[in-house]
Amino acid sequence: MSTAQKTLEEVHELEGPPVLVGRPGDRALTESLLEPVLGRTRRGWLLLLLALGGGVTFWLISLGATFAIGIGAWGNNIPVAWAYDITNFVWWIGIGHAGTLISAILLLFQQKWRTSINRFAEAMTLFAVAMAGLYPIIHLGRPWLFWWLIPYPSTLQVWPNFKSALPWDVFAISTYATVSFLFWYLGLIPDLATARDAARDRARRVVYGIMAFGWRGSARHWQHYRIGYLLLAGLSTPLVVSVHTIVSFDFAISQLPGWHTTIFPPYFVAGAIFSGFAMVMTLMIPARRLLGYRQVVTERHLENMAKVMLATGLMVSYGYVMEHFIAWYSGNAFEQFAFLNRWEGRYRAIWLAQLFCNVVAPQVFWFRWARRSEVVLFVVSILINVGMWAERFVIIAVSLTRDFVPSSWANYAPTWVDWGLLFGSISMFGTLFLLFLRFLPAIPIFEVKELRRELEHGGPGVHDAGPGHAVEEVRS
Amino acid sequence: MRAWVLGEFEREAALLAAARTLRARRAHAPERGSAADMKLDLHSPYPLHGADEALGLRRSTVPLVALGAGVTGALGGYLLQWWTAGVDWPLNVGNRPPHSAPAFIPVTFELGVLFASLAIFLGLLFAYFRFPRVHHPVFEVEAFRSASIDGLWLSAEVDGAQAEAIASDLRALGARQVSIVGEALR
Amino acid sequence: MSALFTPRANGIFKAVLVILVAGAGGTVAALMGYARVPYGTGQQEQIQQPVVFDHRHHVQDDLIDCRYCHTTVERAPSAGIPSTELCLNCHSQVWNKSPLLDLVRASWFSGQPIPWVRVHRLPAFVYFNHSAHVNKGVGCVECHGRVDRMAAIEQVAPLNMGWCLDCHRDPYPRLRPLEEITSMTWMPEGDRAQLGRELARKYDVKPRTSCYTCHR
Amino acid sequence: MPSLGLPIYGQQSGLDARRWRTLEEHDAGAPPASREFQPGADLAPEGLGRRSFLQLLGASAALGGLAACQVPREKLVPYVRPAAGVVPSVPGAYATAASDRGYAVGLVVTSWEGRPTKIEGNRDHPASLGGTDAIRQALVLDLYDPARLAGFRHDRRDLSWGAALAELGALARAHEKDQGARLRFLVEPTSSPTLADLRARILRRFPRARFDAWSAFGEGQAREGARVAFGRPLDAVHAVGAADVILSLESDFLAHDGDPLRHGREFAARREPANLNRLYVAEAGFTVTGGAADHRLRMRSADVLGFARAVAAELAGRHGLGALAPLGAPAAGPHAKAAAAVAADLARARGRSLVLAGAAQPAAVHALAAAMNDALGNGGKTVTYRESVVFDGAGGGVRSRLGALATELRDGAVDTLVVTAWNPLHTAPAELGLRESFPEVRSSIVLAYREDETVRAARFRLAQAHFLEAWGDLRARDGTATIVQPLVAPLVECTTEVDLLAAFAGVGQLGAYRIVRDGWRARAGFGPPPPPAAGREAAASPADTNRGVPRDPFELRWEEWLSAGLVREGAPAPATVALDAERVARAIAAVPAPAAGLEARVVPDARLLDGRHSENAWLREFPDPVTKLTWENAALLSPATARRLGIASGDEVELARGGRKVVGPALVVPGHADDSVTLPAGYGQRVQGAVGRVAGFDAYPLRPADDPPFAAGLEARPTGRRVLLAITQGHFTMEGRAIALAEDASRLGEAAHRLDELRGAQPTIHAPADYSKEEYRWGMAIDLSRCIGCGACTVACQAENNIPVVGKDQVLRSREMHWLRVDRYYEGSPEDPRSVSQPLACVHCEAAPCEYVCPVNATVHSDEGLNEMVYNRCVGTRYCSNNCPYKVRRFNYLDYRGTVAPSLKILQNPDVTVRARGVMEKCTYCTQRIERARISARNVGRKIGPDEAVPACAQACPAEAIVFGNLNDPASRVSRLHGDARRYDLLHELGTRPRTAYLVKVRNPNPELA
Repeated sequence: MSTAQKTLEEVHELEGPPVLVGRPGDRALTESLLEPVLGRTRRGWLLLLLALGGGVTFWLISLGATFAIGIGAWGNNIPVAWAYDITNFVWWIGIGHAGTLISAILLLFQQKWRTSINRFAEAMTLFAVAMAGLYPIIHLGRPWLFWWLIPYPSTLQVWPNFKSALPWDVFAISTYATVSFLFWYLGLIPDLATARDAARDRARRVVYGIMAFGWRGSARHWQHYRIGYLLLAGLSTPLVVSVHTIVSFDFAISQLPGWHTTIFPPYFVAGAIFSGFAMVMTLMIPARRLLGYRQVVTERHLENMAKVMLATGLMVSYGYVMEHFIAWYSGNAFEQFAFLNRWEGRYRAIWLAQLFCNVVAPQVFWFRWARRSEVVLFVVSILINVGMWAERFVIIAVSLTRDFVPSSWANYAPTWVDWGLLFGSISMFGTLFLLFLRFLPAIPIFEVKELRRELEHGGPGVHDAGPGHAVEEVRS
Repeated sequence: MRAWVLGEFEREAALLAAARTLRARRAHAPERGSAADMKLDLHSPYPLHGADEALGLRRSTVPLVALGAGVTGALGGYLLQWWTAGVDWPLNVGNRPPHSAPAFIPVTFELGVLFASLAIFLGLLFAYFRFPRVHHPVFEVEAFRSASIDGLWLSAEVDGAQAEAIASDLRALGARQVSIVGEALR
Repeated sequence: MSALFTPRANGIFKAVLVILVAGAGGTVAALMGYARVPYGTGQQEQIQQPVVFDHRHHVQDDLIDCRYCHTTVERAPSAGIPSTELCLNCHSQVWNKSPLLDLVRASWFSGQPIPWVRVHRLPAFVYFNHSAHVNKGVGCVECHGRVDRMAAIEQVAPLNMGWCLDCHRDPYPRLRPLEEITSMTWMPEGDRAQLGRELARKYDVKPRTSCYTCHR
Repeated sequence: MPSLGLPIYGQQSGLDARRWRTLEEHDAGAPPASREFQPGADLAPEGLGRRSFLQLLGASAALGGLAACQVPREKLVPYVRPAAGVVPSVPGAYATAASDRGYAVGLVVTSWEGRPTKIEGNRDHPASLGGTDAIRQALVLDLYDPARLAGFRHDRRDLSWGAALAELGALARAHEKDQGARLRFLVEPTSSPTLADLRARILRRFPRARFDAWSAFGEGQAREGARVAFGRPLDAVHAVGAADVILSLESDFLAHDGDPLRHGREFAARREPANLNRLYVAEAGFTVTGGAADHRLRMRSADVLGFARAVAAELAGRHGLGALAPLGAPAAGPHAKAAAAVAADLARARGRSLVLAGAAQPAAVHALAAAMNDALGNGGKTVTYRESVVFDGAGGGVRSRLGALATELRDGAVDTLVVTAWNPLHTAPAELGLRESFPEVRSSIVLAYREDETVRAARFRLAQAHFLEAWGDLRARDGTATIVQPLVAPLVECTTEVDLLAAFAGVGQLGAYRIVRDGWRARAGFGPPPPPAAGREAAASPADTNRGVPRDPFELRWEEWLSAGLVREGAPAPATVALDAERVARAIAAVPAPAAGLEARVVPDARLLDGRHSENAWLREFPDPVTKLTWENAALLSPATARRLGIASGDEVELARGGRKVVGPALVVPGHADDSVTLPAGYGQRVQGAVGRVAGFDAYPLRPADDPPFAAGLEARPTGRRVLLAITQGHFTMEGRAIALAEDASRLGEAAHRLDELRGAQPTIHAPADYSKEEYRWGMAIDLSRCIGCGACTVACQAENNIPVVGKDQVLRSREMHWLRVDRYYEGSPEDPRSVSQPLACVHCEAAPCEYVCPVNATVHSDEGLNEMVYNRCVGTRYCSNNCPYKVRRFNYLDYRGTVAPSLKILQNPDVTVRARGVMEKCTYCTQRIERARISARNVGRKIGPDEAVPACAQACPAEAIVFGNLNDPASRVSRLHGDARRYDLLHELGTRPRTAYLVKVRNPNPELA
C-alpha cells in the first residue's frame, strides 16, 4: 500500500495527475455521473438560472428594440457600419471552436484526457454557435429577408453572390452548427440509453428512451458506431479550421486597412481555439466543483488545457507582431496609419487591454502551480475571454473608424441595445448551458467506462501497479 | 416463431468466449437442431474489444457511404455556384469573372463536409441501426436494463424450438442469468 | 415484466419523424409554388370597377383603338387613364341617358374624378415605361392579353421579375410591326422569332438587363 | 384667391391643384390624383414619404418600420378634364424667378402634374446662367411645409380673402382724410416693377404715407458708398471674369455679394491654367471666397479699411495713381508687405483688375473701392455702374432705414403699419425698440410665410403665398426682368404682397395676375387692357389659349416672356459716373479708427441668411460650406484667440457686448482672423417651429445699433458647459495622403509627373471589362480648380433624389444621408491655412470594392459601367460601405421616410424610389435622368445628346466644376477633361478605376509674397 502511494506520488511528479482518479465500478460510475441529471434539483442551480433569466430578459428586450426600431437602435454609423454585432459574432464563433477541437482533433490524436471533457465542450460549442448564428441575421438592415442569402430558385431569377464572403459564412456556420450537433448527439445516444435504464421514474425513462432511439448496446451497432464517430471527428477537424478561416475572410478579402491581412486565417483559428479553451475552463471549473466531477475531470485536464491556452496565446501574439511587421514592411501609408492608430488613437485603452489579456496574462502558464491552481486558471480564462472580445472589436470597429479618406473618419459609441445584445447573449448562453447540465449527461459515461477498461487493460490498474506500468497507463 | 435467448456474463472474456463457441457450434454441429439461422449479438455499455471478431462481423461500410456523400456534396456545391454565377445570369460584379473558381472553394468544401456528416449520422441511425426501435424483444427482460450500465449480455435470436437448448448452452458457458423472450410474449 | 415501449411505439415513432420532415419540406415547396401560380401572382383576382366598362364592347363592337383612350401610351411612361371628358366625347351623344353612366356624368358635373381600381400593379421600385416598349414593337396584347375578350380587365401575366427578364433576354418572339401594335389578333405567318429578329434590327431593339433599366 | 382663379400659360394643371386639393381633404391618406400615373410614386413596399418632424426632433419615430409590407389595391384617378400641355408621368419645366436680396434669380422649375419638385437655374438668366445656390435649391421644400401660415386673421377672427380685402379697403379709406399721415409700410427691398407701380399708386393716394425698406443684411452700405463716390446710389456690377487681379475687401462675392452665381461662373472660367486670374481676399471670417483665394489676408473687419488705404497709398506712391493719394494711408501692421504686393499686382493689371468691397463694410470702403477701380481704369471694363432697380427705402445704414419709423412708432404717430419685410422684430437692432412699440400700433398688418415674432405681435396677419404659388415680377441687377409665375395653386389660403399693396392702392379686387399682366401690357406699350370680363373669358377656358392663336396680340409677347423667363425690355443702360474724390476722402476720414479688443461680427448665416430660412430642414442639415456644422450656429474664432480665451470647440461661451449677452457654443475655425468672433445670425428666434427649435442661438443682440454690423468690445468667457456640435466632417487634414490635390500654377509642370502615378492603367489579375463597344460610357469629371465649395450640389442632389433629412441627433451619430458631400481640407498652419474643397459622391469604380462583397448581388455593374445600387434587393449587411474606400455609401439606419404630412409626400421626385429602413443607398449618377433621356431619345431613334442627361449636381453647379457625360464620345467635355493634364484618380493605388476623375486645383500665388 505504502509503495503504491509512493509510486503514485512519483507518477504525479513524472507525469502529472491521472486522467481518472480511482477505479470505481461501472455502476458506481454511472450513478455518480448521472446524479446531476437524475437526482434532485440543486438550489444553487435554480438561483443561477434565475439570475441568468434577468440577463435573458434584457437580451429579449434588446432584440425587440432592434427589430422594431431597426439597426439604428445600435451605435453603428457610416463609416463604422459593423461594430458590436459582428464583434460578438466572431467572438462567439471563436468560442464555438474549442468543443469540436477537443472532441475531434484530440480524439484523432488519441488523447485520453479529452474523454471526460469533450461532451462538455461540444455542448458549449453548440450554444456558442447558436449565439453566433443569431448575429448574421439580426445585423441585417432587413432581417426578414435573410433567406435571400440562400441559393434557391426565385421568381426574381437572381442568385446570391458567391464571390462575397458572406454566403461563405452562411454555409460555413450552418454546416458547422449541423455537424457539431450531429457529432454531439451521436455521442449522447449511448448515454441517453444509460439514463433511460438508470432512471427510476417512468416519465424520465420514456423521454430518454425516445431520445435514445432504442439503443441497446448491440455489438453490431457499436462496430458501425465507432467508425462513424471517428469519421465525424475526421470531418470536423478540417471543418473547424475552415470555419474560422472563412470568418476571417470576411475581413481578409476586403481592402480596409487593418482587415486586409493575409495572416488572418491561421491567426483567427488560433485565436478561436484560444478563446474556446478559455471558455471551457471558465465553465468547467465551477461545474467541476458543484457537480462533483473532480474524479473524472482531474488536474491533468486543467493542466493540459492550460498548456493549450499558453500555446495558442503565443500564436495569437505572433499574429499581432506579424500584423504590425507587415504594415511597416509593406510601406503602405494607410496600413501603417491603421496600426499606429491602435497605439495612439482614441481606442488605445481597448487595444492595451487586449494586449494584457491575450499576451501577458497567459504567460503565467509557464509555471506548473499556475496550471494547476483552479483560481489562477479561472481568472486568466476570464481575462482571455475579455481580451479576445477586445481583439475582435479593435480589428473590426477601430479599423473602420479611420480608413482611407480622412474626411469620412468618425468614431463609434455603443447604445444600451448594443450592450443588451452582448450581455444578453452571454446570459442566454449560460442558461442553455445550465439546462444542459441539468438534463443531459455532461460527462460521456460510456467513454469513461471504456477509458477505465483501457487503463486496466495492460494489467491491473494504477493503484496496484509498478511505476513502469503506471507510467505507460497514464501516458497512454 | 422466433425467440430471443438472453444471457448475462460476469467478465468480457467469458462473454466473447461464449459467442465464439456458439458460432463454432452452429458451424460444426448442425445435429443440434437447425441453429443455422441463429442470430448472435452482444450487448454492453461500451464497445467491446474483440466483439467483431467473436461475432465474425465484416468490415463496416460506413466510410464508403461517407465518401460517396461527401463527393456528391462537394460536386453539387461547385456546380451550383458555377451555374448560378457563371451561366444562369453572369453579372459584372466588381469586374470579377462570373465564374471565378477560387471564390467557389469555401462553399464547395463546406457542402462536402455537410453531406458526408449527414450521410454518416442518418445512415447510422436509420440504415445501419434501423432506428427508431424503441421497442425490441430484448427490452422485455427487466434485468437487461443493466446492458447500458454495467451488464455484459449475449442475445441469440433463434427458432422458438431451439430456445431452451441455447439457454442451457449459455448456462453451461457461464452465463450468470439466462432468460428467454418468445414472440408469444410480445 | 413489461418493456418500456410497446411494439406499436416503433411504428408511431417512425410516422412522427416522417411527418415532421415532410411537413418542413412541404411548407417550403408550397411557398415557392404559391409565388408561381396565378392565384399567388394575383392573376385570378376579380376586380370590381366603379363604372361597368366593357372592353369587349368598345374594342370588338366599336373597333376603338387602344390609343383613343390610353392617349399617352406612345410618349409617356404611363399609358394614361381616359379623363371623364374623353368618355363624354361619345357618351354625351350615345347612351347619354343610360343609368350605367350616371357616375361618369356625375363626375363631369361635380369635377370629382372617377376612382378606377388599378389592375396591373408594379412595386414602387419598378419603373415600367409604356412608350419604350410600344415604340419598339412590343404590342399591348403581349402583357395585357386579349383585352378585347375581357368583360372586366384582369391581369393575365404574372408581372414578376422573372417574367420581365424572359422577354428582355429574348424579345424576338414577342415583337410585331409598329402598325400592328394595338392589334389583339395579329399573327404573322411563318417563324415569328425570325420576323422578330428583322423587326429588332429595323427598330433598333436593345433590351437591357442592367438593374437600372427598371430599378432607380 | 382671385388672382389664382386665372389660368397660367401652359400651366392649367397647376390650377387643377384645386381639384386634387379637394381630393386630399377627401382622402388624406391617398396620394393626389395625378401621382397615380407614376409607377414609381404609388404606395408600395418601399412606401412613400419621409422626413417625419418627430425625427427632426431626434425622437426615433421609426417604430413600426416593419409595417409597410402589404400593397393595397390603390385607385387610378384620372383627370375629369384633361389638363392641356400636361402629359401625366412626364414632368414639365416652367420658368420663374426667386428673389435674392430683392433681385431676380431666374429659375426653371420641374413640375409633375402641377407639383413643383425641383428648382434649377435658368441658363439664359444673367443672375443664374443655369446655376443655383443651396438656398434657391431648398426653396421648394418651404412650399410643402405643413407648418406654414394659412388663412387671414384679424384679432383672432379668421377671415376669408374677400372679408380681409374688405377690411383692408375700409382701413385704407380711413387713412385718406389725412392723406395717410399715420400710414406706414415696411417692405423688403425689392426690384419688382409691379410693386414699384403699386407703391407709386399708393403714394399718389396717400401723399403723406411712407415706405421703408428693411432687411437685416442689405446692400445699403454698397449703394451708400456709390452715393459717396458718384453722388447717387448706384449698383456696381462686377465683371469678375474680365479681371486678371481681384482684390476683395471682405467681399464674399462668390457666395453672397453681388450676383454670386454669375461671379462664380465667370471666376471659375478664369481658374484654368490657360488664363489664370489672381484673387486676394482681405477678410476676418473664413468665407467661400476666402477659400478660393490665392492669398487670403486675415484681419479684423475693422482693419479692412486700413488695409485698403495702405493699398491705395502704395498705388498712389509707387505706381503713380496720384488720384488715390488723398485716400491712402501708409501701411501699418502685419499686412504692409501684402499691401505693397497687391498694389503692384493691381497696378500691373490696369483696366484688367477689380476691387470689391463686402456688403458688411462701411460705405467708405465701398467708396474707396470705387475710387481705386476708377484710378485703375477698371470703370466700364471690370466694373460698371447701374441705376439701382431695387427699392431700398432711405437706403444706407440701420438708422437711416429704420430710425425714422422707430421714432414714429415710439411716439405713437403711426396708426397703420403694413409689414412685408421679414420679421423685423427679430432682425432689427434692439436699440430701436420695435419689440416694445410695434404691439402698440392700432392696426399692424403683417404678411408672412410662417409664424414668427412679428406675426405674433401683429393685429392683422395674412398668410403669404410661396413664390411658386404667386404672380409677381423681379428684375436682375442689369435690369432684365422676369415674370414670377406660379406653378401651383396655393396649397393653403394665402395672398401675395402684390394683392396686399393693391388693396391699399384701391385695386385689390383685380388680383395679382391682372395687375402684373396689365402692368406689363402698359410697359410694353400695348393699348389698355381689354375689359376684365373678356380678359377672364379669354384666359379662363384653357382650350382657347392653347388651341390656335390667342386673340390678344399682347398674349404672344406675354407667353414669350413667361416661357423664356426673361423680359429684356426696359433694362436701364449703364450709368456714366464721375468720381468725387473729396467726398470719398471725407467719408473715409469720418470712419472712426478701429478700436482695440475682441471684435464681434454679426454676419448672415451661409444657410439661413438673416434667419428667413430657419425652418427649412434641408438648409438646416446642409453643412456650412466652411465649418461643416449642421443644424445650428456657433461663435467662430481663430485657434490663437481660442487659446487666449481658454476656449475649445464645443465649449459653451457667454458673449457679452454693450450690456447684451448671448450664450452659445464656440467653434474654432482655422484661418479665422485673431481677436475677432464671427456670429452667424438667424438662429434662436423667439418664435420657432419644429425645425428651428432644434438648435442655435440668436446672435442679433450683439449686433451694433447701426451699420457696420461689427464692433469691438466683445467679452467671451466659457460657461463650463459643453455643446455637442453636429459637424459632418471629422477630420480636416489629409494626413499627407493624395486626396484633394492643389498645386501652384508655376509648379504644375513637375506635378504632371507625380500625377502620372495617380492615373492610368494598373496591373490587375482580371482584365478590365471593355466598355468601348457600348454606346455610352458614363463618366464624371470634377475640376477642383473651378469648385468654390459652395455646396449647391449637395442640396440639388438631396432635392432630386428624395434624400431624407435625419436630424441633428442622427448627424451626431454620423448618419447623415447626403449622397454628395463637399469635403474641405486645410493645408499649412492652423493659424493661416489654405483650403481645398472636394465634392465627393460615388465615383462609380469599374472594379468596385463594394460589389464583390455584397452577398445578394444588390450592387452590380451595368453594361455602361454604372455602379448600380438596387434598393429593393438590398438586405442591409452594410458590407459594401465597409469596403468602400471613399465611404460614399449611406445607410437607412432608421425609417427616415417617417410618417409625414401628405403635403411633404407630394414633394417626392416620382422618378426616384424612396428608400426603406435597412437599405443602403448612394449616388446613382442620377440614373433616372439618364434613363429618361435614353427613352425619349430612343423613342425617336436618336442618340442621347450631350446636355440631355445631366445629373442634378452638375446642373446646379454655378462654377461648372462638375461635368458629366459619355466617355465613349471623344468630343464630349467629360472625355476632354478625363484626358486633361491635371486629371487624377482618387485613391488610384487601390486599382478601383473610378469613373469620376478629379482635376488638380491650381493656385496662382504672387511670387512676391512667397
